[in-house]
Amino acid sequence: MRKKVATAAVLAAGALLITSCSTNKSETPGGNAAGGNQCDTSKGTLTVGVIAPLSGELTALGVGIRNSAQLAVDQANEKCTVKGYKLVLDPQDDEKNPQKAGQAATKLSSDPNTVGVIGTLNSSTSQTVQPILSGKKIVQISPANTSPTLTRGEDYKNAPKRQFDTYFRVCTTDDSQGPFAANYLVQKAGKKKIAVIADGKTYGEGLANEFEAKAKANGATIVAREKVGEKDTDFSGVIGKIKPLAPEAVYYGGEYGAAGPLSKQIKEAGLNIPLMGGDGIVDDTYGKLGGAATQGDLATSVGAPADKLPEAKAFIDAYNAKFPKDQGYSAYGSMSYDATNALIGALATTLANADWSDSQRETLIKNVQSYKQKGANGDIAFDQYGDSTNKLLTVYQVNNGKFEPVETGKLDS
Amino acid sequence: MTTLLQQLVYGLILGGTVGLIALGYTMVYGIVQLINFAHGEIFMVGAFGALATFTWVIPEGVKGTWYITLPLMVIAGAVVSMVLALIIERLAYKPLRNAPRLAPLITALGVSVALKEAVRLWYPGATAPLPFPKAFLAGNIDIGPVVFPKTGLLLIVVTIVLTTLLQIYINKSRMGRAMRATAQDPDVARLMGINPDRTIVLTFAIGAVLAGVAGVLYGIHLTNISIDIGFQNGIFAFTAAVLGGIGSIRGAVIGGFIIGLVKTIAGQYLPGGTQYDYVWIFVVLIAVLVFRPQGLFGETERVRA
Amino acid sequence: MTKTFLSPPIARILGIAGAVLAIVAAMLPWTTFVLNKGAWPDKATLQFFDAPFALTGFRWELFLVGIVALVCSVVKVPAQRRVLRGLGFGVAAIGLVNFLFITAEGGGLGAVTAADGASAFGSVAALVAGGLLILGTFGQPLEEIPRWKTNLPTPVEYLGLLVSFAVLLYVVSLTLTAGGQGGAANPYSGPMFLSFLGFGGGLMAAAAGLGILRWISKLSEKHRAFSIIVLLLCAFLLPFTNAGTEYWMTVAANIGVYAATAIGLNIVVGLAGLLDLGYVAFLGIGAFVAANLSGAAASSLGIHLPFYLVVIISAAIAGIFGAVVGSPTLRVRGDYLAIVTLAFGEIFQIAARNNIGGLTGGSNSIPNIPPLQWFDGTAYNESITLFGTPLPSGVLYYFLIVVLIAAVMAVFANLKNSRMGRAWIAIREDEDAARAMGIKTGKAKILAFLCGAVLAGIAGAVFAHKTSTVGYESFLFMESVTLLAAVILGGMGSIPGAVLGASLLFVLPEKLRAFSDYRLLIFGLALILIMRFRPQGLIPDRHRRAELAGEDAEGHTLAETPGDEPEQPRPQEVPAR
Amino acid sequence: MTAPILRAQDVTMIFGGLTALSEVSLTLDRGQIVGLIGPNGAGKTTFFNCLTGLYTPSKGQVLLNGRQLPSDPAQVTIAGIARTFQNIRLFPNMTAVENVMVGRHARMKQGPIATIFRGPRFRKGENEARDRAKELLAFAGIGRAGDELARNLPYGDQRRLEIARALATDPQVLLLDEPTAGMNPQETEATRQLIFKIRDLGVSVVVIEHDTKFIFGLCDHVSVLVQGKLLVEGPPEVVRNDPHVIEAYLGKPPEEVQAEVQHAAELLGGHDKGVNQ
Repeated sequence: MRKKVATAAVLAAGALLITSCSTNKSETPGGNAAGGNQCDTSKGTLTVGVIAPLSGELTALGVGIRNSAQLAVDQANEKCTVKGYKLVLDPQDDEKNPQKAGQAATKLSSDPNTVGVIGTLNSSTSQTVQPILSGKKIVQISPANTSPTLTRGEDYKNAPKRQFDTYFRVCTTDDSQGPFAANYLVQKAGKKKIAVIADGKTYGEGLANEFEAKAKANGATIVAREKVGEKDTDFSGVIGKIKPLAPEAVYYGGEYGAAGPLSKQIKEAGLNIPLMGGDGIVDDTYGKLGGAATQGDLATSVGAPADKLPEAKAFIDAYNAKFPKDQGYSAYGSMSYDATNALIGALATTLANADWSDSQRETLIKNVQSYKQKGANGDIAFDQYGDSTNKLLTVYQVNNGKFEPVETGKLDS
Repeated sequence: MTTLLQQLVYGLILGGTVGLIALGYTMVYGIVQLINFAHGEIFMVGAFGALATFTWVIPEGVKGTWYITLPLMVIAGAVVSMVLALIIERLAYKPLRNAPRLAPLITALGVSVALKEAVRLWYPGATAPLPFPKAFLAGNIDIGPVVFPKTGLLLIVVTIVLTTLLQIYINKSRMGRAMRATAQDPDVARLMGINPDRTIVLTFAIGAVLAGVAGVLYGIHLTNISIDIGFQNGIFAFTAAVLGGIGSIRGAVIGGFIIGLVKTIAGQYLPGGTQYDYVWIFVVLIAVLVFRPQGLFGETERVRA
Repeated sequence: MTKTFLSPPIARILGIAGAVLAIVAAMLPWTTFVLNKGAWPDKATLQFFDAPFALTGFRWELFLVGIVALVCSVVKVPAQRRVLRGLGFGVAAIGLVNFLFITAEGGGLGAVTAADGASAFGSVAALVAGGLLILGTFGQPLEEIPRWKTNLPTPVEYLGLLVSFAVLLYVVSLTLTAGGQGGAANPYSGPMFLSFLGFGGGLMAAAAGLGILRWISKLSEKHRAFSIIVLLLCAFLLPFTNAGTEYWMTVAANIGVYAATAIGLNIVVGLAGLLDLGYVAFLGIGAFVAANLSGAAASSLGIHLPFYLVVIISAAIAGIFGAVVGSPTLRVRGDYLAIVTLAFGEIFQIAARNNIGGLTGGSNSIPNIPPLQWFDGTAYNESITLFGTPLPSGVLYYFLIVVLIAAVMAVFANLKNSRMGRAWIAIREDEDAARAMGIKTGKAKILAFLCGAVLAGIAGAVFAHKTSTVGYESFLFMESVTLLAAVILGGMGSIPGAVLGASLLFVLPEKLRAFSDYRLLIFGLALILIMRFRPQGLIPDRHRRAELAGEDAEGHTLAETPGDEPEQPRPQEVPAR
Repeated sequence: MTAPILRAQDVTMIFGGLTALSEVSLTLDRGQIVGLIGPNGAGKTTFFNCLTGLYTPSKGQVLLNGRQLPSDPAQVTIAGIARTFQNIRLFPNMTAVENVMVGRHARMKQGPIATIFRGPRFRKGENEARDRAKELLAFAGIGRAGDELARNLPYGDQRRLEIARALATDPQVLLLDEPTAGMNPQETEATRQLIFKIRDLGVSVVVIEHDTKFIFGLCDHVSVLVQGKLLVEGPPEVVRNDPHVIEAYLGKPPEEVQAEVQHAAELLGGHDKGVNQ
């Protein structure tokens, strides 16, 4: 009996090793190291770090970030974007835990060849990562941090002040997306009684707060402000609570995993009102989870509509070709792709006529600051705080389970 | 008033699920004094098993025919849960039958973590919530302004029917008597010619079948499942089992309904609202354990010297 | 238990053959293709005759073990079969790790046997060699572990201890740096590290078989004060070794915080026998209190107190909560209590997430907590120069945490060997009997919770400054389970056990980041397997160790090393009811 | 005569309608050894539990030195009643010395703060406790076993250890629950001597025992409990010859038992197999 267990354990361990490594094999076909056209990589290898949750609940999002960064790095290697160097990706798991994120940042920053870090996913983890990387003058570009304080400080509305020279982000902040949604929902769609629900995480709460403030300013009534657990699947308690308040719309701060079922359960409870959310719900899974009930639901997302951009389509195709098995690129994949490309682009400029050394870090920071390219999410460039200058936002509406763009604009505040 | 009624309805539906899971806790604890942490995950795996059956086994043509789909899914969920529970019992718990109480409890924790992770890793797409087929019974029964989802009604009815059947089985059948005897005193039961191991296995199996059924019905009702449904509902169910009195079949289900009601009513009326509705369940749990550890229908624990 | 199904001469020959084969295996090629990602792989394929003395990495380790095994199987050494069995496990472990890894990496068994005209039987040979070595010990029953004299002249004993601890320091440093830092530049750090563990484990098992480990532990018990000072010194010397990089200092400091917390939990679980599934909440309470009193911009209180005051306040508040959480013990028994603590942990987490009273920052957490400052104003996260050696940043936190752990250990040891500690153990062993001895069990249990919470609160205060961000995400249920696992893995009630357990649970995921997706799964399985096969943990408590020594006489190996498969399930005693 | 040290008056214990004890009284004078016998299920252990605070009597009261007994076992021990258990309940993973030191718990005064800082007073207290524990082990005749784990001691030594541990609480009254169960004649005899020694220390002793011969050779006073009621009490020689006792206790006609008892008395050290209750 005991032997059997031991054997089973060994077999299981073996299976784990094999399954976990088999993906590597496709990248490095055993035997021949050559991969198509040969670039000059005589000057060595440079590392692009990724810090994202790669285990635990947020794995899907983290893996999307990692894979998209991997895609960008591989493409750069194929195209010999950075002359003389080979780029490698070094993904680190932060378990969505600030302490682990700090550890990962320390690890990456102690490697002299680390040129920059893509990440993190959660604003709370970024808070520990920022100072560590900044101390070593390592560029950090986040695909997903939405808290305005990361770039503009605690008092970001009245006295914005850049926090770290090394920190950039390609995603939008809560204080642009939330108000934009409020403008649309209250002024264009004419919903005056709105229930606001958030999932208690940094992203969702921040978004909901900004939305709520602007919606009120626009003259709408917030009939309820509720919170759901981030892992909930049953929202009947919340729905039962908002139903008698007869809202005309629900604004949800959070991600598609909860938003889809929420939308469906709202409609099933006899409340025929649209749900609106941020870019976190813009995912095809939303329609799958919510089914027909999502018809007419709204969402905002950053940049111009993705499928109208050739870059976005190229990204999606390349991603699906490269990672057919894995999860999709998820909410932040394209952002991560853009962020990585921004880093690599700036690096290429920096190293066009120079060799990598610590003294290049300052130049790299400057080059990231002045980077300007079209990416999968539209124009990628950074303002004086490190935020994305891409303030273009699009409202989407669900039609037959797919998000279709309704209107694109800028937040005029 | 409408609000209250509506919340009562929602509470009862949640309570049905919780009660069905709680039966497994109460029976297993009654017999082997083990808080089977993994039981919540067995519920979760049952739901995933049914979803897998629906996705890959049931042919496209009949997916819309509810009288074929539903029984198949329920059976699949129950079988998957049962097989899993038996494997766990055999490999993880049985060797620890005579160990100090902490050992199986920690093992149960390990099983729970491992199960959840295994599903996340190897069930395609399980890293995010997955849509679950409604299959049939869409829509509500409207009682004035109060809506009663048909799937919710089904959940409640099934819970009550299964509980009644279980109660009869345990009170009337030979194996049922064996279970009660083993719960009282395994050594004496052995002397009476009862095989405690067989009885324990049967207990695990019945608990798992009920959890599996609960998983399927839960999925059908909410039309989405995720790997996280196990832990939370598991805790709720354990609370229900304790509230009803460990070992009491009737108590577990009534406890389940009470838990469901506490959550929805507290979310509606108590300070903190839905943000703190879980807290109230935990408060009930602590209060029951502290002030009435034998629960509503349990026997007073005898002091042994 | 020990089977002797081989005749002694045959067994002896098998052993020698195994040792020789291990040496040969080290020199054989290991893969049929060139792995192309780093320094190690091309050496893995190295033909011995191309570069005869360039054995490096795991092959060097294998070679060493092989030589030792050969010497031990030819020369008459004490407890020969025990030593050889330990070494055999080491050889097999190195072989297995690389066998699996190369097979997976190369996409099939061809990678480790013969393919494309190349042959590479290194790992297979190592596996066989390990098997032969182990098999060779079944000729005669295992010897008793030799007992070495412990009444040598004091200076000699001191010297012995000094050397032992110096070796320990070296081993820790080697273990931390084994396989390199990993990451993109070195994707093989995982298997390299595991190979090293196999190597180290094999040698440790051999040392245990020789009775050296027991001798050291006896001596260190005899010269307790001296040992403690030397150990502390060793801990302070760690930054001066190869492990003295910023990264490892950060990791070591993080481990330290959890180790200190685990020791606190050990009071509750290990001594008093009360299962606490929400223990991380106390760490959280300590951390949130410290964050709010640190003058961080995001804290709503905006008070800045000196650190020593903060520590005291954190400890006090955590202690109060500990007493509150513990108070149901007055009425609730055993496993029900575990559920109560779980419920408290969840309540804490929900409250923290909802930014209760504006004290926790909610989902935004409390960021930018200023680092601690040394008396001259040096921030703890700056790098410093000590004795002319530049030390990496974070080293001051490491020193602080070494002091913290030493203090916490001292508190734990003092509590354990006192009226209070005996009362707790008595309650764990038999609560009714304890009560009949005049122990007010309710009060004692609450005191256990209080003491544990105080220690966690102190650790939490350090945690807040060290991490600089405190948010509810750091204090979830899984963290409590991890802490509990650290205590159990190390050995309930054992002080070095809690440190070892915390170290393993935090070093292994660091080292094996390549498998991070499987972290929790392996963790869950590990919990099950530990409970099944080694419920007393890796370093059992003194009492339990004595109990093991009894079994040793019957011929079971004392599996001191994590790399070893425990010999047989040890039935846990049934506490008398 | 001084006032009795322990006095149980009309103790009645009812469990959910079932009367386990009905108006049982018992008086224990200082320096006396009282025996309690009765067939299985007669309520001996229940009565013991009432004397140790584990149960609170439904009716009646127990007085120690004229004062009402507290209802918490720990408080009872502190008040001066120590006990052993029918089936040995040592702390198996503690050494013999530590087991006895646990018994000193209530007589030591060391707070957590003193414990953590280990001042000289703490050390003094600790050393005293250790010395006292060794003394008691020697007293109980197991002085050598000090550093052995309790679980590894031979059966008889475990019984003695339990007695030593109980003595460590400095009791005025010692309650022994079947102290010779499962012992061989030599051990039984040694236990008898030990109990005499304890009595000589000034500790009053109550013994529950199956082995009637042991009881009659030990006690100053014997009470017989049958079906929760006190059947007879008095000096051993009186009780021994009481026909009711013989019939009720052994369920046999008096003459037959009488013969048996006498036969047993002749065989010095014949012993009861220690049937568990």
